[in-house]
Amino acid sequence: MSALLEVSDLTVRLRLGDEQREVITGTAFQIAAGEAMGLVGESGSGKSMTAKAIARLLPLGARVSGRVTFDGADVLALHGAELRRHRARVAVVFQDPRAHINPVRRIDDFMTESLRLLDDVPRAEARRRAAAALEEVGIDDPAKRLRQFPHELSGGMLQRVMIATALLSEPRLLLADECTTALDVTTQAEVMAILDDLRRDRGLAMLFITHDLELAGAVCDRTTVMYAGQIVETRGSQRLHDDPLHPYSAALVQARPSVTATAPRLNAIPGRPVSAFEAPGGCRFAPRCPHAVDACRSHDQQLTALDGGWVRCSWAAELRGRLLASSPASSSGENANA
Amino acid sequence: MPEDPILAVRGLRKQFGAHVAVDDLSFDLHRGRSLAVVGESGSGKTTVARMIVGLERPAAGTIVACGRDRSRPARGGAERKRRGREVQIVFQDPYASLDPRQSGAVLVDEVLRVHHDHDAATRRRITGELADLVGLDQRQINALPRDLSGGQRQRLAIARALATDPRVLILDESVAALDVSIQAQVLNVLADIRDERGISYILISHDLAVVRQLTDDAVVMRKGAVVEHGPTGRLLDDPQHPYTRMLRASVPGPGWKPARTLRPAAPPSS
Amino acid sequence: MTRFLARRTAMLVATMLVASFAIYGALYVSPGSPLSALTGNRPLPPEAKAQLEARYHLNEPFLVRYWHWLVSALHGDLGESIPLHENVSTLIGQRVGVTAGLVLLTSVIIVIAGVGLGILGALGKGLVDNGVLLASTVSAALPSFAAAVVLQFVVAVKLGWLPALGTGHGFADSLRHLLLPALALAATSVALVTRVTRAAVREETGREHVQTAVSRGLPWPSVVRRHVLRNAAIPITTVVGITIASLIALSAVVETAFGLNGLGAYLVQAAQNKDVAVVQGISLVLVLAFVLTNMLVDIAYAVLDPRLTLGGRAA
Amino acid sequence: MSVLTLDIVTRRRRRSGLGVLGWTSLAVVAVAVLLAIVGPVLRPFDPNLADLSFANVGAYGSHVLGFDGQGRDLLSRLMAGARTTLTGAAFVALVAIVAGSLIAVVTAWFGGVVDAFAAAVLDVLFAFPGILLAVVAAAILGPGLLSAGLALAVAYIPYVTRVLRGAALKERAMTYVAALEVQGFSAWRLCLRHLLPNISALIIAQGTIMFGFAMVDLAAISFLGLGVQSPQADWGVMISDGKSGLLQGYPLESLSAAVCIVAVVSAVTFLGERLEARAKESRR
Repeated sequence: MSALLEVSDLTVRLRLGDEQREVITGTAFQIAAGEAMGLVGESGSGKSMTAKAIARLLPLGARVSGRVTFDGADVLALHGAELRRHRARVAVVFQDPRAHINPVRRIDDFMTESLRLLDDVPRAEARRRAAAALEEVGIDDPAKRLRQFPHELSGGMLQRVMIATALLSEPRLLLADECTTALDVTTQAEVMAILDDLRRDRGLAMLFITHDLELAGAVCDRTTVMYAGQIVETRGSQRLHDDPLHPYSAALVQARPSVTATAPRLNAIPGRPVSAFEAPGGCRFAPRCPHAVDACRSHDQQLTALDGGWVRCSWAAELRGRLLASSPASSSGENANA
Repeated sequence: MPEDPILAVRGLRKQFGAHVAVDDLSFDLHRGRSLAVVGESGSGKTTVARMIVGLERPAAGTIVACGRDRSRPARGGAERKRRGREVQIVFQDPYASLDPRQSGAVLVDEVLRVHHDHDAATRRRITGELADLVGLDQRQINALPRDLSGGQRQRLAIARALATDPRVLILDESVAALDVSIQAQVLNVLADIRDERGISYILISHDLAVVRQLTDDAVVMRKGAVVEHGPTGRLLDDPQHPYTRMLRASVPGPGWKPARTLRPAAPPSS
Repeated sequence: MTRFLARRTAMLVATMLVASFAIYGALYVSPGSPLSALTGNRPLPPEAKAQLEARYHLNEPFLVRYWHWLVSALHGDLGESIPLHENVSTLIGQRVGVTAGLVLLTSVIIVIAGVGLGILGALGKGLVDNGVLLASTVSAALPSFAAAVVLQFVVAVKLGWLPALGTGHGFADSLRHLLLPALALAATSVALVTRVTRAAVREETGREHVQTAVSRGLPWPSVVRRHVLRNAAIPITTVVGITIASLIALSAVVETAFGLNGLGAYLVQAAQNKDVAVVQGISLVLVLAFVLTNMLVDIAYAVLDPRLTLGGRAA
Repeated sequence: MSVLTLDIVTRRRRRSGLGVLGWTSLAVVAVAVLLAIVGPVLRPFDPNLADLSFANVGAYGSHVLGFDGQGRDLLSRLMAGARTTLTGAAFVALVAIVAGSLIAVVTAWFGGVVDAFAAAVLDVLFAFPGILLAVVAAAILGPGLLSAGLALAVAYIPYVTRVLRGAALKERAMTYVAALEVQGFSAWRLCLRHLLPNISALIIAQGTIMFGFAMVDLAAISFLGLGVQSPQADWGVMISDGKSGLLQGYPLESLSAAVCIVAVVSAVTFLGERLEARAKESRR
C-alpha cells in the first residue's frame, strides 16, 4: 500500500535578514491514509515548519529541498490552481484560533467561504452544511453562532469552529499544529475527543504536532520525535513511551513530572533545546546527552531501523532498556546553561 | 503544637464590576510548605496571587503574612519595602518580566540597594550567591535579558524575587511557558531553594503534574470559588468534587483516551 | 451602535462647547481694544466710544458676552466685523465654497492616489514597490507651500498650462483654478496616506488569518479582497480621515499662496488686522469642520470593525 | 533546490547600519546644525543690506547665489536664516516632547480618573490644528516666532502624548513593573528609572519627527506672514518674500529656501522614522 503522504529528505532554510537559517534537516516519514502520526518536539525542533512545508505555507524567502508526495502529486512542484487544490485537500488546524480567523467577518462567512468560492455551493446550502458541522463538534444553537463574530466566542468554541470548518472541505489529511496548547485542560480533552472521533469516522489521516508526548500518544498510532530539525525517533506511540530507543526521547518521557506520583527529583535534561542552525556537528543531541561519547560529537548519526521503528543513534541497540533507568543528571550539570 | 502560619488568608473576595473574580477564599501556609492554587482560565487564581502581593486590593477578607496584615495598601515607603521582604512573586512570561535594559547583576544590585545599606562588595557577594542558587553563571548574570533564553530569564526572575530573602514566594504559572526539558530544570531548582532556605511557595497553576511535583497542599478553584482543598496527593489520587475529578480526568497519561464527556452543568466552554 | 452614536455626539457637543469658549475667551483677553483697530488708535470722544461699545456689547461682563455670542452663533449669526462693518456669517458664506471645493478636490486626489499607490506598492514587487516608495518619500518631504511655489513656477509660469493665481468663475474655470492648489495641498498628504496604506496592507498580508485563507486553497485575489483589503481598510480609513481633517487648517497656506478667496486666507488676513469677530467666527467654523470630520472617521471605524461595538476607538 | 517563493524581504537587509540614505541624512542635519551655530557669523555679507539695483540679479562675483528681490545677498540670508529656522523648530519639538512625555507617563502610571481627565483635555486640544492655533495666537499675541512656536508646541502635545501614552501603557503593563512594585519600589523610582528610560528611544524618535513637522509648520506660518517677520532672515520668510520674483520668472530666492527646508525636513524625518522603527523593533 502506498502512503498518502510521503516526505523524504526534506530540508528547509528560512531567510532572516542576510542569513539563511536551516530549520529542518533531511526529514523523512510517511503517513498512510487514515493513519494518525504524532510529531513531538520542543521549541526549535522544526515540527511546525514540517507541517508548513507540507501545506506549502512557508514564509516568503524559504528554501526547500527534498521531496513531499501527497496522493501521488509532487507537492513542492505544485503551483497555481493545482497548488490551491492541494491546499484544499490538506486542512490545517492552527494553535491560536483567535488569530487564525478573520476578526471582522462572521463565523458564517468564515465557515462557508471555501465552499462558496471553490465549490460554487449556493449560500443557503453552504450555511446548512456549516450548521450541521457545528452540531457535529458539539456546538449548540449553530444558527446563532453562525451569525456571531469571532470575538463573541470563547477560545475552545473557536477551536471547534476551526475543526468543523476544516472538515467541511472534506480533506484527506489534517495537519493539527499545537491545536489544543492554548486551551484549558478540560477544554483540551473535549476538543481532542471531538477531533479523534471525527477523524476516525471519516478515515482521515492526521499529522498531530505537539510538545506533549502523552497527548500525542493518546490519539496517534505512531509518534515521531524531532530534535534540532531532525527526526531522532519514529515508533508506535505506546512503545516509544515504554521503551524509547533514543536518549532524547527517553529524556522527554522522564523530564515531565507525573500527575500520579511525586518524584524526589526530576530527570532534567541539561542545557537548552537548539534549532537546526545552531546545532553542533555530529549528533545534535550530544551536548545534552548523558550517554554521549567522543564519537557522537564527531560523526553525524543516521536514521536506522530498529525494532519496527527508526532511530538516529548508533548506540541505540546497546543502550536499549537502560535509558529509562538511567540516573538523573547531576545537579551541577543540569544547571549549566539552560 | 503547630507554629503560626507564615501566610494566612481569610474570606478573601474580589469583584471587577459585577463579576466576582474570587469569592470567600481561605487558607493557611506554613513555613517551608507549598500550596497550589489550581484552576483553569477564569478561575480567579491569578487574582489571588495579585491580591497577596498587593497589586490588587481585596474587596473583603484579610491577608496576614509573617504576622502582619497586608489586605490594605501599604502606608509609606518603609511598610511597602517591608512587605517586599515578606512575599515575592515570579510571573509566567519570562519575556515581559525583566526590564530589557538591566542585566541580572544590575537588577539584583538595584533591589539590594533599595532594601539594604550594604556596601558594594557585599551586594556583589549576595548577587553571586543568588546566581549560584538559581544556576546562572558569571556571563549569564551579566548579560542583558535579550541575550538569555526563556529558562535563563525565569531563573533570573527567581533570583530577583529571592534577593530580599522573602518568606513566601508566589509562582504565578512560572514554569508554564517553558519547554519540557527546561521546566524540569527550573522545578528542580525551586525544590533545591526550598530545601536550602526554608521558603514557602504558593504555586498558581493549571498543570496538575507540576502541582503534584512541587506542592504539599492544593486549593482547587472554579469561577472564583473554592471547590476542593486538601493535601495534593490525596486530592489528585482521590478527588472528591466532580470538577476536580473532571480536571484530573483531562490530564493525558499512559492509557488515557480523550472522552467526549462531562461538563454536567458546566458553562459553555471557557 | 445607537449608544455609540449618542456617546460620540455628546463628546462632539462637549468638545465644541469647550472649544468655542477657548476661542472666544482667548481673543477676549488679547491685548489691545477691538476699537483701536477700528479707529486706528486715534483717541475717541467719550460719547462716541460709549456708543460704539454699546453697539458691539463691549461694556458687558465676559460671560454674558460669551453667552450672547454662542446663542447667536447657534442661530447662524457670528457677529459683526468691526473694521468691515459687515456680518461675519455673510463674509464666511461668501468664502466657504472655495475652501470646501479645495478640500474636497484635494481629498479626492488623496484617496485615489494615496490609497491606490499604497496598495500597488504593498502588493507589487521590486520596481513597482520601489517606485512607490521613492515617489512617496520625495512627496512627503514637500511642504504644501514649497509645493505651491514649485507648481506655480513650473506649471503656471514656465509651462503656462494652468493659472497661478485667483479663484475663477463658473464650475470649469473654478476647477481649473483649484487644480494646482489642490495638488500642492495634496502633496504631503498623498505621501502619508500612501505609506500608511502600504504598511497596513503589508501588515494584514502577514496576518495569521490570511494564512488560514491561503491554507484553504482560496485564490489569491479573493484572499486579498476579502481579507487583506477588508481588514486594512480599518487603519486606512482612519488615516485618510485624519489627513482630510488636517487639510481644513492647512488650506489657509495654499489659499494664501495661490491668492484664493477662501476661508483660510481670509482668517490670516483677519488675524493680521486684528479683526477679532472674523477670527473667532472662522476659527469656530474650521474647528467644527475638523471635529465633525474626526467624528465621521470614528463612526466609519466602528462600522468597519465589529469588535468595537461600544465605547470609543482603541487608541 | 526549488525556490518556492520570491524574495521580497531584501529591504530589511541593512537593519543595523544607517545605509547611504541614513548617512546622507545625518550629513544634511550636521551641516544644518553647524549653519545654525556659526552661519550668522560666517555669512559673507550683511544679510539685511539691501540694494534695489541688484534686485534678482544672479550669481555675481563673490555673491555665489546672487541677490534676492530686494538686492540682498542670497547666500548670506540662507546662512543667517538657518539659526532662526532651526532654533524655532527645536523649541517647538522640545516643549511638545517634554510635556507629552510627562503627561504620558503620569497618566499611564495612575490611570483611572487622572487618565480620563487628561484624555478629555487632550481631546479638546486635538480639535485645534497647529496652523489654526498659530493664526489665532498671532491674532492674540501679535505675529512673531514666539507666538507661533508656543501655539505649535501646544497643538503638537496631543499627538505626541497619544503615541507616547500608548508606549507607556504597554510598558506599564509589563510584568517587570509589577514585579518591582512588589519589591517595594516607589512610583517615582519606577517611572524615572524604568518606565521612562524604556520609552526614551521612542521619545527621541518622536522628538525628531516633531522637529521636522515644526520646521514645516513654522515655515508655513512665516510664509503666511504671521511668524518670523521680514526683514529678519528665515527660510520660511524667504519663500514668501521670493514669491513676487518667482511669478516674474526669478525663482531662486523662493526655491533655494524651499530646497533648504525640504532637505533638512526629509533628512530629519528619515532619521526620526528610522529611530522609531528601531525603538519599536527593540521593544518586541
